[in-house]
Amino acid sequence: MDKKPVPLEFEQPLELLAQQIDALEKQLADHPELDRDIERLQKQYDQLRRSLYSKLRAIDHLAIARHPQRPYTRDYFQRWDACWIELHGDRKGADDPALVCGLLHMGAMRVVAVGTQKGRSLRDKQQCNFGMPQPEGYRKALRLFHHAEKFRLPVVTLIDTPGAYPGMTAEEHNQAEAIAVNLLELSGLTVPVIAVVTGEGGSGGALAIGVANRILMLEHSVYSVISPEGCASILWRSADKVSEACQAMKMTAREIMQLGIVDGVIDEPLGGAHHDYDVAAENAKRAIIQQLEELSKHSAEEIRRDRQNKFRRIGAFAEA
Amino acid sequence: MDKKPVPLEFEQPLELLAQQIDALEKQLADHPELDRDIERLQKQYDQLRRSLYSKLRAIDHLAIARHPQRPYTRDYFQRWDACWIELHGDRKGADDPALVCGLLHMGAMRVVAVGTQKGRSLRDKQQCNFGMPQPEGYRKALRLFHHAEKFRLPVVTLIDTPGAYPGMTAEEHNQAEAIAVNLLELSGLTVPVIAVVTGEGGSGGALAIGVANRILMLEHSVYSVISPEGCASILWRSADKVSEACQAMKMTAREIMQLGIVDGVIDEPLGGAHHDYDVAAENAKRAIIQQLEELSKHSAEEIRRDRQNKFRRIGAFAEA
Amino acid sequence: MDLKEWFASRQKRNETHLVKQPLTTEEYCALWTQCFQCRELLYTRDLRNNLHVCPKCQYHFRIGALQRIEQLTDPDTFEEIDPDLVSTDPLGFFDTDSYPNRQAEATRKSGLKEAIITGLCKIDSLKAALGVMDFGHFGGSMGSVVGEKVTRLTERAQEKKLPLILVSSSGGARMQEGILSLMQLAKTSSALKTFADEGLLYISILSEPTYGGVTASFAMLGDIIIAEPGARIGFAGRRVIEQTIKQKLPVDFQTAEYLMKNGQVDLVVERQALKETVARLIRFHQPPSPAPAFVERKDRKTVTTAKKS
Amino acid sequence: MDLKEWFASRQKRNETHLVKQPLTTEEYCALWTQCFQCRELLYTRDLRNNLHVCPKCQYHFRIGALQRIEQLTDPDTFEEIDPDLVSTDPLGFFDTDSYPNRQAEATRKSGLKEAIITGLCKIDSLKAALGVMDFGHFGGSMGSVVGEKVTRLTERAQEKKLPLILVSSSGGARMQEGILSLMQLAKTSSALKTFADEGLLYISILSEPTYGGVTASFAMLGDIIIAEPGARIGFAGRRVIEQTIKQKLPVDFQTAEYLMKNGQVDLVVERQALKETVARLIRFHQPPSPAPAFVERKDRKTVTTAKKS
Ligand SMILES: [Zn+2]
Ligand SMILES: [Zn+2]
Repeated sequence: MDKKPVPLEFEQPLELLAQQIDALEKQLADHPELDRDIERLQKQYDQLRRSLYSKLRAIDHLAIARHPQRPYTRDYFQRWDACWIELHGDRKGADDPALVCGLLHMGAMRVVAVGTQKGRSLRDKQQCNFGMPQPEGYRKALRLFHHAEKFRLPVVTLIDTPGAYPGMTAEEHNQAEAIAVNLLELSGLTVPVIAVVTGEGGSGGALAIGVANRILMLEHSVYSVISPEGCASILWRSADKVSEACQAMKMTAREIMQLGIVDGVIDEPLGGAHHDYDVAAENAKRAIIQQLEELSKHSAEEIRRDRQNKFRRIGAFAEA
Repeated sequence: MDKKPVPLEFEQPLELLAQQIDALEKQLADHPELDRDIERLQKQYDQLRRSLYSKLRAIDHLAIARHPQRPYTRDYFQRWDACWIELHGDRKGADDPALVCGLLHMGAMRVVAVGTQKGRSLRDKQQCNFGMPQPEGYRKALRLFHHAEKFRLPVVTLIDTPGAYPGMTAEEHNQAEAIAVNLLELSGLTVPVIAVVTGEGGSGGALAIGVANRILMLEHSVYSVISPEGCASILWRSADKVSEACQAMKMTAREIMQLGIVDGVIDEPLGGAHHDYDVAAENAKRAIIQQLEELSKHSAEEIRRDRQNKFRRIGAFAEA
Repeated sequence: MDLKEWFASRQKRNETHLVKQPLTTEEYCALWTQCFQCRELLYTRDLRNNLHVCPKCQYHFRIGALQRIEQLTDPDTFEEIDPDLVSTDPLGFFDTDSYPNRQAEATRKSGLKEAIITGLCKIDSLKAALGVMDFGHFGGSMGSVVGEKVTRLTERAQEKKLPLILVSSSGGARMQEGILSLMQLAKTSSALKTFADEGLLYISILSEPTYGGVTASFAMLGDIIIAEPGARIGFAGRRVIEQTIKQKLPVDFQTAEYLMKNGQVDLVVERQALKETVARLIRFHQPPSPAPAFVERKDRKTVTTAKKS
Repeated sequence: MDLKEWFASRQKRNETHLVKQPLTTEEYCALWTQCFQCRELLYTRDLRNNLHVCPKCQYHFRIGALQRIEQLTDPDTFEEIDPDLVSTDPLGFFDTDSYPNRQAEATRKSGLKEAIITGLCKIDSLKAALGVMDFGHFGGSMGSVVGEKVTRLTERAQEKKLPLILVSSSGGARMQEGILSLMQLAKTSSALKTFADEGLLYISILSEPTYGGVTASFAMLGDIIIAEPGARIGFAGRRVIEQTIKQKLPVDFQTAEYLMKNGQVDLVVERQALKETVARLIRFHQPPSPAPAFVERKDRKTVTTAKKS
């Protein structure tokens, strides 16, 4: 991360304080007496910063999860294994840049890594469909899942997508089937699967690489059945109810952990992962390796049953 | 077959005799004495007919195999099981009419049936690409092969294709991979596979549904590594050497049987299958059922090894 | 109401049709139905006797789970399982109204407790496990209960070695249960994986409309996939797609026939032929006895599994 | 000629380059090579030292099997297997000349007995089974011998649990062996199926040009598929396709980069990085010891297979 983090809307008060401090510091040379004020403001700043991030609303988490400077899949892969090997293509006519697949080392382990990629530059974003995979992307991932099964390699997936691409050819190439088959095949793998929601976990398009033995979420990442915008427009019939939708759907890492679906929340640098890619990558790596080491004690059949039981248990209902 | 068989070039002498006989028969009423001539000609006709078909050249077999009235895959399926169930699509964006797949009964047995379809009407022919499947067609067949494996159903394939379609999108969708994967997967099936060359067996596009425990060929069908036209233009650099190419490649049923690749030759009605669809279908059915009954005595693993051994043995070489 | 009550009330409705006297508006509406497609005014009873398919234009009217069950199963053979499974309100979800209120409202409208009815039945004398979704209840949305009922039905079918038939009709996942609804996609697909590994048959029937999370899970995982004529089936909704690609879609986009052309379904079957087709498919996939030698391996497999459980 | 002879003769060629005296035309041509792509005149020895890649434009010159083996393997580690397998003339094939004569001619030109060399070797100290095709011999066409050698190599690799690397370069099946050539597609693919079931690694490397029956069998079946930059790879040839669709194809059609864009290859790797990439891939796929518990099942499988053989 070369550029300084761009402040989000809810971070404005913090930004103002920072500017005041800068201003005073410029005059410090001529007016040494200012340094007590600066000290005072600095304290205020630190307090405000801590308090601000300690009581974020769901929509604030969403803003951080969608921050344009948010680290993406390639940023993590690169930091985990500088000479990771990317593998391309579904072998049947397409190589979807929105779904990055490769072989990489994580500490002492070798894993098959799969993740959605939003794209940084505009051209990049367009190629990646802003992180919305095509059916061909999910089929490339499926090919790698089978590769992992064949060579007894654990699978690590990184989830950061608004959802599967809703396009005409995507439908014609059976987006629904591509997702469904991945759900089915992932549930049958006998090697460990770890899924990490690094940004947005958007609906079926996220779950298609998310049927894992352990699901982790970054502190400010979100995971939901439908985009808050979609939810607001359908249930509230109004676009400006997004904040309400975020809250109602319980989409933040902590809430989803409480619902018993997520197995761990990964700390982010204060203010969000975009403040320090290396720390974010390191935290994620440590959490993943820990889970993998735990799972590596189990037999192939236990690994599979563990994953199937995990999802078998999910659901809230009563027998009236 | 409603229409009367259209005579082929090499059948012209026969056709002429037939016309003479017709002419005489018209005058028979007024000139009863003609009936001895008619009898004589009829004898000649029968002799010529037998001798003609007893010493056909390779290119004559090719002509019969390509006869526009030749029965196609759907004609056989229809006659084997009037209420066979056609299954469509590769589930991923296409349903190739050039490769027909379905579930049907053959006598007491239930089989998964797959075959290339040339198409009868012009519109039909164009939709079927004149019997040249797209990669999507081979992938539909593959889906059905896996269906057969799952439900322990034998596979019966009918081969009548000039070859896989050589088109731009066919290449982009990886025609080569579609064929190669079918070769691989067919060789791994643990249910019996019977392949019947009913017309043209054209190169890899034919083999892609031809890796079988038993390979049968109709009497006048042909099977070759490249089309005679292609062979002539490459090796003789001349389009009018097709006959030589046919002869040199040893592509007729009997020749290929002698090479030890084909397990049986199925009789056709005199003059070719297009003279009587029902007889052709019945002969093929009997031959297939016989092979299936023989194979059904073997275990799953034996079936698979039998097929792999069959191909493992094919090849002519010396250890100099 | 349960099946018996429903058949009873249906009987009553029929009788009222027979009464000869001036009709109230309700009675008139109950008596006549206009075809959405050809606009023909149809005598409701004829329509029902024609399986809710317009005799004029073959338009397939959307039907409820109970009608579907009546159409597909042999009389009095359907035994419902898990009839009392009901949603709770895990998120305490409130938009312009609370989730519990919306559930009550849905039940008032549909007369059903949830968007799917599951059970065991006979189809042309063949035992089968059958689940039928009802778009009339909460838009056929899949929440925890639909996911759980589909999963339990799949497990029951596996345990009894029965073919599984699921008739889908859904707008997608149920937002009011948030992430729990999404996870039902994985839960049902995972159950179907174990089911498939046993070599058992699953026929998926797609009816108007089938979208979102249901299409992206069990609906697209059938060994055989059948769609009803004209049914609209897809992952994303037409409007969302048009907004995304900023262009109009063909009129027949996402129709059963369109999917067929694009290789996404095995068969498009008219309602009149549906039961017979399903029966033929089940029969075709039932192993004969004695099975040929190459089936032996699978038998062994099945036995060991039986031991396990 | 065998490998030793070849290395010897290669040594001699180098020496002649060092002789300082007026050159004959042959010597001149041996000394200088013009790049097909950028037309640059290159000093042949520099070109060879650069693995036959143009230093100016990175054009990858077609190389023979022996050069490829020298480039990919550790010095003196390549042990050829089945060096004496030669074609017979099963069809008594005669076009404008007899097949045996054409074979003799091909051998005169290439100095090889057949279009592929197979053997065991070490790549960056890692044991591997390596097969390399040579387009210079009979257009790299696959007849019975190529099929048999690929199959035997695959079986050897399986028996020794070694990774398999095949470098393809072929115009397709060998017409002069008719249907026997076609059947080699099935034979090699069938061997690869058994190999794959053992969980062993197969890396397929596609070099200029790879077409027809070779692409439609083992070349496209790699766990990992690598193509060399600019290599043309396909099933049908460009001319055939243009005649069929009656339109011109894009210039980069069927190039490695084009295939990459269409998801048909995993990697496009420059020759300078090829050996290292292959070594890294082999190393990555080698199970560590002790293996984690979930690998155990595979071990058991392997053991039982070992018992079988
Ligand atoms: Zn109508
Ligand atoms: Zn150059």
